[in-house]
Amino acid sequence: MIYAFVVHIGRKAGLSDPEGTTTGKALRDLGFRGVGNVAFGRTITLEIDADSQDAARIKVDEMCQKLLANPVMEHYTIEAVS
Amino acid sequence: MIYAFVVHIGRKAGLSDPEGTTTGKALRDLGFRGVGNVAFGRTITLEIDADSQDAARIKVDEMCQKLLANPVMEHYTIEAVS
Amino acid sequence: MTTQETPTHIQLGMTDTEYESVIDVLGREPRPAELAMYSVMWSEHCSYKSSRSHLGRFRSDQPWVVVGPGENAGVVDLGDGWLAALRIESHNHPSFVEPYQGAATGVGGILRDIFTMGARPIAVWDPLRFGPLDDARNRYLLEGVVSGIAGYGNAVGVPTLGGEVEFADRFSKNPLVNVMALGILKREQLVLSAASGKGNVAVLLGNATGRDGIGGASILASASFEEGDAEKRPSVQVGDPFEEKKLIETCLELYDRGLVIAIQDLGAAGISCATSETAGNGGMGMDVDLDAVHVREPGMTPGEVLMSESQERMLAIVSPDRLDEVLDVAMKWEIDASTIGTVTEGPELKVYAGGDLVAEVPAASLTDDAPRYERPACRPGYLDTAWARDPVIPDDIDAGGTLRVLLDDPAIGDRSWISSQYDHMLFLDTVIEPGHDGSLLRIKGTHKAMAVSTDGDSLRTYLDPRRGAARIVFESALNVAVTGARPYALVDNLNFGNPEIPGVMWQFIEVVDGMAWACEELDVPVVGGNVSFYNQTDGIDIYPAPVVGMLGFCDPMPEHPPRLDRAEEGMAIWIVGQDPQGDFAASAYDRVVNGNLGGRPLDVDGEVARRVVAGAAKLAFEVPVLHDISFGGLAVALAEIAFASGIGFAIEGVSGRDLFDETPLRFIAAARSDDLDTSVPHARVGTVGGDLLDFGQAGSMPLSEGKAIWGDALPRRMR
Amino acid sequence: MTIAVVVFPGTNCERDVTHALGLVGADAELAWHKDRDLGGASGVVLPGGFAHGDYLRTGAIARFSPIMAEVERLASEGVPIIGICNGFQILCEAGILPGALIANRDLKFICKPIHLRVESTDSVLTRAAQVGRVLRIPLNSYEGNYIATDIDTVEDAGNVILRYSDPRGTVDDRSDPNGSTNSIAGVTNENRNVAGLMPHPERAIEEILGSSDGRVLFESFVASVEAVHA
Ligand SMILES: Nc1ncnc2c1ncn2[C@@H]1O[C@H](COP(=O)(O)OP(=O)(O)O)[C@@H](O)[C@H]1O
Ligand SMILES: [Mg+2]
Repeated sequence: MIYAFVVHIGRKAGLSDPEGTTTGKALRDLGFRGVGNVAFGRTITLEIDADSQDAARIKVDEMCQKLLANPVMEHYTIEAVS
Repeated sequence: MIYAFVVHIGRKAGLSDPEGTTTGKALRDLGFRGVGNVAFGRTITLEIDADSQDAARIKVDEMCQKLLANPVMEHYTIEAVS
Repeated sequence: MTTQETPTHIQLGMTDTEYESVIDVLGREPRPAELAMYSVMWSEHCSYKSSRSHLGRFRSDQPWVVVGPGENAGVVDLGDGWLAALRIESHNHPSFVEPYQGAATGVGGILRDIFTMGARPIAVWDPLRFGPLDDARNRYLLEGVVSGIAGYGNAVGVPTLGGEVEFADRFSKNPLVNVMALGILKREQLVLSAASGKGNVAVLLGNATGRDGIGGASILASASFEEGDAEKRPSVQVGDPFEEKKLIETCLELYDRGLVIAIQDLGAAGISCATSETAGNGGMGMDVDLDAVHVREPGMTPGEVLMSESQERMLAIVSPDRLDEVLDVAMKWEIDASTIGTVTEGPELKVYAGGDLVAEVPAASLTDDAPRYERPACRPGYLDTAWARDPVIPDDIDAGGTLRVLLDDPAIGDRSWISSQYDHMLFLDTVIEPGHDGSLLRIKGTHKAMAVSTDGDSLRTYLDPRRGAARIVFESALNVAVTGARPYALVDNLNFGNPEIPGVMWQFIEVVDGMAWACEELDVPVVGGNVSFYNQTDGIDIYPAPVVGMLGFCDPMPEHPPRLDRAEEGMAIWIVGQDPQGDFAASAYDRVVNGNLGGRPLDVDGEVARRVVAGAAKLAFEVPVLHDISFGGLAVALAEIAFASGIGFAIEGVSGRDLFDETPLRFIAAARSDDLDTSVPHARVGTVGGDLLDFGQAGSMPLSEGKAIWGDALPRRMR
Repeated sequence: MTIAVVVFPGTNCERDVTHALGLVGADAELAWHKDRDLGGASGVVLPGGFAHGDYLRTGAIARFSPIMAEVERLASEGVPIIGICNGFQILCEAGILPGALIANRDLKFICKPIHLRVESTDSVLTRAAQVGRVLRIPLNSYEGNYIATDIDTVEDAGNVILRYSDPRGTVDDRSDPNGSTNSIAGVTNENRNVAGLMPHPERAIEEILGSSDGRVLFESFVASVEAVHA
């Protein structure tokens, strides 16, 4: 059975986010008012073939720790989709 | 009042997604089984100062159409967070 | 966090005696912020307390030296008003913690050292050392470091023109990431870091200050000071090449318009270091207002702002009546700027926050009064056992079979997997690109050119620190000479283990002696460098890894500088320089084929070095192909020419043993002539042609096969 | 007759392009992205680099610089305009050229000389070349992978002017360094007065730098500018 997940990866607090800062500035330069903090993140959508939803989620979590997220700089959450 | 949104930006179907393809391959090389399609996306989290949730969302939608997403190759969805 | 038991200064890595001398300097107990400042400024990294007393043995009094060691970068005179600025730095530990960002911010840091001098940075080199690539973690580090250098260097718009890479077990948990940068300027643009003129103002330019890499963190968070938000302090710094690019253009425009009196980049200890150094160097003082600093996030404590090591920031000392012009230039380039200080008679550096005085120290004391140590040194015991393990080398080595093994070694195989990820062509000055012995850059509008080679050889240096160090100086000299340049100035990066271990300190002293001697012999000034101690993996010290960056200079440059890809059918092949003397200690053959590391490397005669280097530089104006013989010996050097030119060769009368001998100060010449016009001893050994790497009775292998193995050595491991 | 070379914050090839134009006998003037008009420029070059750090999306922020309105106006008036590498990416983002550029197939920055086959001489960048001619020109990009939703329209309209090939001019997946759709390395617009390419012809302008195959592209451009100017 195929299960789908979205992994949300964000940058840890305190780290600078040049892309976010630059994009925020660009929005203000374009005349948008009231633009506060702008932060960048990534999502990875995966299809996993496994026996159960839980088994699949465990796999995805392992993938995040091994490859998808960089524990030194990033935190992640796993969301099941259907 | 400050409203927060997450904009999810993804590559249009049918267009190549090197990050997704390469990550899928890397996962299989690492020995993960049952890895199906892998797709990459970007999230942009914004704080917007506006009179109402709706007013803020309209602004964000405008930002997406103008700058945050490229209609030629990307689609986007806007999610309100609190 | 502070605890009752351990005194704060100990937590900050200060000895009791060091703490005592802080009290002597101040005549009282230091305030928390002051203690944080001294703890960082008097650290090994900032104060060179273990190495300083030895570095004096390097000479830099040659007439063409404009600025020697001590400033942000060394500067030499290229004639007609042109100057070159060069510097090398290490970013070893951050690159192990996070390879991409660690290497990226390393590039950013070394570039600031260059444009702080008034120079436009024009090139970068990246000497790298990793553990063996059969370990996934080491592959991850190589991949990350190379993309970090590419990601930052390419985007900031400074080409990376080469480097070198070594693989050995002792770098597994402590990779070495050194970065060298070169800049060019006209004499009138030279700027130094000594603030002058009471009433002049200090302007902080560039990135907003965040909670990055804060030294003395524990005391800053301690209740006695103010509540710092410790978990908000990131363990990694993110590089912003775009900000750096704008900062470069801003500073260069400020220099052009004569708006800068003195300038200093912000590195370790951030604002506290930059303000005290500019003031101290000028024999002045400074009043600093931390409330004026533009910050990245709310709620930062004064201590955090003072000590933050956020990247891409500069401190410029400017005259108050030109301040508006300075701010206009910053605004044009969309760079944030804040006026944070005023130069005073001194000698005090006074730091205010929220109206309170948080620090008041004699500006110069942070640098001048730093401790110096004569650390005990003694010859380590491993040397005798290592020397006893003499390489066993047969006379009749089969060249073909051996090359199949050596060409697949990642330190011998094609390095373009690395260099092709770097922009190495920007500015249209790269006459000789990565893949040759040294890179050659022309200076447009003149006939001048600069050549650079970075070299290190940690295993040979391990077997004999003094000889090993001298030999990398000579190798780098020959690497620039074969492009037509004469060795002109050198920067060094001394990567070592724990200096509190006498054996390591002995290695360090031997290396400095060997390097200083070799530079004397070649009359090459040492204009700058960097020392990186405490490199250990699993408690074992790394192999001693001095790295040199040699700047060569020629005026005029050769019209057609020698290249590896200019060998053609029928050219005669010569070996120029010393005869092979059976130098196999730490050779590719002994390490890769025998799996041994032992014996004692040959010594080198300074007179021979001078003659061979000068001979190569002269031949470079007449001969289409020159290539120095280094790791892998004659066989590998010939193969590299064949691969680049796409044509084979036939060698006669060289024994299998001599093909892999690594006796230094030898090079290959290929030319259409019956003899070479040189007084350096030389012998014809064969002819260019065919599609074989043909070593006569020593064996052969097809060019195509050798090239395939050589070309895939790195890619196949990184796939 | 002068050619404007547009500089955005983060642009880094402006001096190289100026040098190359000089070698083919044209004077260039640098224009700042905040400028609102390009004076009497009879041709425009958007050079390579990393405008606004390539943050968000390559070219995304640069396309909103004040000068781009002027570039669009000149484009519609038939003034010859070329974009090189980052300049090409900006022209695509601005919708002046079709398609978009995304990360290379292997997610690695590529800096090396590659081969290009001239597909059409009906553009301001190729008019002096011959169809089928193979040029050796350096590539220098991370986002050089060309995609387009309406790829068939682009092809059918004959808007493809350059493709990656091998030294003999054969075009296939092996000769495509970055995964570009149909090996596309350069395109032009409907009016044929705007063209963009990923490789850097200014880096192949002198033999001492390894190749002078880039000259013919600059000569084409300068000839086009002169033709319109006259
Ligand atoms: N880390 C690196 N980055 C860029 N180029 C490199 C790197 N390592 C090696 N190279 C290039 O590969 C070529 C061969 O390197 P090396 O064998 O160390 O030269 P040599 O033996 O002549 O000192 C040189 O041109 C060098 O610049
Ligand atoms: Mg060499």
